[in-house]
Formats: sequence, structure tokens, C-alpha cells
Amino acid sequence: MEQTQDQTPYKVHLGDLFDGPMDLLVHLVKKNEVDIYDIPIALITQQYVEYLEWMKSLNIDVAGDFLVMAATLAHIKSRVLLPTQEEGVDDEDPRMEIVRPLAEYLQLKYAADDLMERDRLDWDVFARRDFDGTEASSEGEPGGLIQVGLFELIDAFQEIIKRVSPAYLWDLTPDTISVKSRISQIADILEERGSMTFQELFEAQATRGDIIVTFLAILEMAKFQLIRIMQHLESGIIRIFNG
Amino acid sequence: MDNLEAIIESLLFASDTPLTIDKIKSVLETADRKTVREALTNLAEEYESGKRGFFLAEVAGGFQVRTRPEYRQWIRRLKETRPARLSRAALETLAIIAYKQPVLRSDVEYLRGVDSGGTLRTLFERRLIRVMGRKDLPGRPMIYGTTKQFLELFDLKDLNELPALKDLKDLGETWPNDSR
Amino acid sequence: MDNLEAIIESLLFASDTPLTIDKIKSVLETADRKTVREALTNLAEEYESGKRGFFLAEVAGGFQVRTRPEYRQWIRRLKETRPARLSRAALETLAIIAYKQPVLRSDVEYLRGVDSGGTLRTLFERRLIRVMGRKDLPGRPMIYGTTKQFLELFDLKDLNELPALKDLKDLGETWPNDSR
Repeated sequence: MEQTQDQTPYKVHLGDLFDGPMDLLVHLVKKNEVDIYDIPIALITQQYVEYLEWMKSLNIDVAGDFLVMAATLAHIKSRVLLPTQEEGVDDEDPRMEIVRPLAEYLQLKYAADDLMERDRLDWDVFARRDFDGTEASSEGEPGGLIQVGLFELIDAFQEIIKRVSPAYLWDLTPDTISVKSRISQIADILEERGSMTFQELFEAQATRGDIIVTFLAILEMAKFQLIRIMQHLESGIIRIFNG
Repeated sequence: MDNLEAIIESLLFASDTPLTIDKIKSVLETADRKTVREALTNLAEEYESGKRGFFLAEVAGGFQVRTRPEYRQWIRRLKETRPARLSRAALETLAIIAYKQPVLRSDVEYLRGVDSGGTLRTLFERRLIRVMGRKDLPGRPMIYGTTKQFLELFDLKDLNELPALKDLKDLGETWPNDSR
Repeated sequence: MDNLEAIIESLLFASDTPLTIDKIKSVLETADRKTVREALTNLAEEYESGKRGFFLAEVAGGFQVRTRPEYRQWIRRLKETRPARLSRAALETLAIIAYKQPVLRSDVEYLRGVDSGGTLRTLFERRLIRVMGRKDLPGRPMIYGTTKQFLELFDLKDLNELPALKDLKDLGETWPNDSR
């Protein structure tokens, strides 16, 4: 970043100053010392818009999220100021549209504070790192090993994909993964029981999608000769066996 | 200190993750859950009354020996390298997932009002959140929840131990902390 | 146990390597070598007389808390049941099998560009993969897939939970060959 600073003018994003429009709104409510359940909507809207204008004049990039909120505020303001046409039935304070999410957002900000106040591992309290210093550790383990997490698995896979030609890229839609999952489940059952009927296979298949997935799984397994499909001559019952 | 306690102490000491009672039981073979629990209670009391440098924390469904929080400054000096801090955005996103789980990315973004892909990725990489499943909606979006590491990080026995959400009306003039 | 001893104990406990007296002295700033040495002697005696699960070893010019040798069998048992640790090669192979299953060894090797017999065996021994069948080709090559243990290791309910590549893209991961 430092090297490129000469060529490109330094640009601040409003998102760097405030996490988002909600965050800016909290800031304004706090600054004005008003009750969030009784927000002076005209004042807050005005300040909010002024804030965005001021930022723009400083060449600070204002993301779309902030503009959407400005529009929402303006809309609420107009509903508060203009007397409603149809009197009666469900005359909720239009400000609730923003108060409710704002209250929930605030509540979670407090929750985040509560978390930070706990004795955090590796910050306030420390645990033993590894097995060094135990008598048994002399046996050791082969070098170059890493602890494995799901994301490491995915990263490893992505590394591979980067190395192979685009022609070999396959589309991994969730559907193909469901089929793979179903294959694995069926393999589990067959491993345990040796065989099962076609009927059993489709039992408890809640949706049409599930049935299709199961069917595709069976086709795939048959293609790979993981299963044998047999039909009883007299009863007509189809049964699949562990290949 | 009796022999069983000493053995359990050595196990706690040798482990880099919290040990469950069942785990200890399975390693020791002979002991039952009650005996293990009693030994753990005794150890915890001993560490407490002896004012030792460490204490027995009950976290993420297991037990782990940890250094006392009041000595944090010395250990930080020893370790020098500071652990990666969670940004305010990451922390708030994590709080949303912790309290609202199982939760979709769109729910998180609705609450925060901003795109949260990058933050989720960070939390993922630090193994504080995980995929709990997929929602039966177009695009089969992932459902997020917190991990054991989350419980370990924040010294929580389980999710029930999360502090209750505050009633905003009771808070009066106090405001949440902000880095700004 | 006085406060200085407790602090030194917490330092010994949190350190990955043996601590020299000078190191401890420098962290504590105020203490002199003699005071530190006395505290260490007291700790060593306490661990000995208290028959704790650990003792204070003087190694490599420094001090380190270690588990007692007589408990080695228990610690070994604990270690044996530890979650699997995988090499980069094993991880890559496992990733290919997870996403491409059912898959042949030749496909794995085509993608990785190297012989994968060794890593397949390792994964097999760890029960992370299994043979799902044999393909009707010369030599009847084995077809591989992942196991229940694989799901457990990665904390997945089923293979549906394996993040699809598009999910990663959504989280802001750059994707090769992405023309858009």
C-alpha cells in the first residue's frame, strides 16, 4: 500500500469510519443524547444527510448502504410530518421502522462489549500450548504437520484447482454435492446391511428434490459399479446390493 | 494430593485443549464420571485456596488449566507477540452469530446494515464460526453458528452461559463501547 | 504461596520453552536473580512434596514445568486419542476425495500431479477415506470416498455441509479463471 501511495490519491471510505449506516445512526443518537424510542426524526435525518454531504465534500467515498439509509430516514420523516390519510386501524408510529432494527443493533453492540469483558484466552488468560515439556513428548511426531480445519481443506482444494486447466474445472452446485452426500449415506447403509429395497431407499424422502437426488445417487453408484440392482422375478421388488 | 488427582492434573497439564470428563474417564479406564468430577472439583479448590499462578476453567464442555487473569500483564510481557485482535466489526458480527444462531448471512447483514462477507471469512479462518447446515431456500444459503473455539476464547462453559441481552430501557445513559 | 511465586508459576506455565532466570528477571523488572532463584527453589520443593502431576525440570539452562515421568503411560494414552493431524499432502488428497467422490486414485494423482499412494494409505489408516468399490477397468482400480470419521473431524453433519466453491466466492475469495 505504501508504495502505491505516490500514484493514487489517498481515498477514505466512509465505511472505514463507520461500520455501516446503523453505526452512524447510533453515533448521531448518542451525540444528540436522545431516547432511541423517541427519536427526533427530522433532526436525525438532517444530521445524517449533512454528515454524508460533508463526507462527500472531503472526497470520502460514501457506499450505497449509507444512501439507502438516508432514503429510509427521509421516507419515515415524511410519514411522520404528513398527517396520515386513513385514520385508525393500525396507526403505528412510522419511526418504529427504524427504531426496531436500531434497538436490536444496539443490543448486540452491548452483547459484543459483554464478550470483550470476559477473560479472553490468549489475552487475559493463557493455556498450555502443546505437548512440549511432557515426558511423553520425546517420541515426537513426524515433522511438517499441521492441525486441520475445514477452511484448510477448502484452501488445499483451491490450490489444486489453480494448478489444473480451466477445461477441467467442474461445476460444484449444491445439487451435485447433495448427490454425493446421498451416495455416502447409501454406502453407509449398504455397508451395514448388505442390501436394501428400492422402496426403503425412497422412504422418508420429504421433497421431490430429495427423491431426484436419491435417484441420481443410485445412477451414479450403478455407473461406478458400487451397487448391483436386482429385481425379484415374481414379486417385482427391486433390491440394491453392495457391489 | 492423591494419586488420581495427580494423574488428572498431569493430563490437564499436557493437553492443549479442554478435556471433557468423558475423555479423562476413557484415558483412565478404571475411574467413573463421579470420581473424575470429584477430583476436578478438588483440584479447582486447591488452585483457588493455594493462590496458585493458574486456575481450573470450565470451558467448551471441558476443563482446562489457565493462568490467572490478574497476571495477564506479566504473561503478555513474556510472550511479547500480541495475538491478533478482533476488530469491532468482527466482534459485532460474532456477537450476532452467537446470539442469533442458527443464522443466515443475510440475517447478519440485515442487522448490521452492511455486507459482511469479509468479516465472516475472517471469523471462519479463526475458527470462531462454522457452517451448521444449509437452508432450504434458493441458492441453499449456509447457516452459521459458533464453534468450540468460540467458547474457549470467551471462557464460556456452553452457549447458555452467554450473558443475557440487556434491556435497553434499563441502560439509561450508558452506551456501548466503541473504538471511536 | 506468595505473589511472586504465583506470578513465576504462571510464567512457567504459559511458556512453550524453558525459562532462564535472566528471562524471568527481565519480565518481572523489579526482582533480582537471587529472589527469582529462591522462588524457583520453593516451587520445585512444593511440587515435590505436594506430589503434584508435574515437577520443575532444570533443562537447557532454564526451568520448565513438565509432567511427572511416572504418569507417562496416561499422557501417551491421551496423545493417542488426539484428533488427527494431517500433512499438506494428505490434506490436498483428502480435499480432492471429499469434493470429487467417488473418485479413482488415478484422478487424484492427475489433479495433484504426483504419486499419492502414501498419502492415500495414511488417510486410510486414519479412517478418513474408504474404498467404495472397484471400477470395471483393467486392474480393477479402487474407488475412494470419505467416511463418517471425516465428517466428525471437520464437524460436518453430512457432505451437504461441505462449503461449495460458490460459497467461498461469496465470502470474497478470489477465484481463478473468473472472467467476471
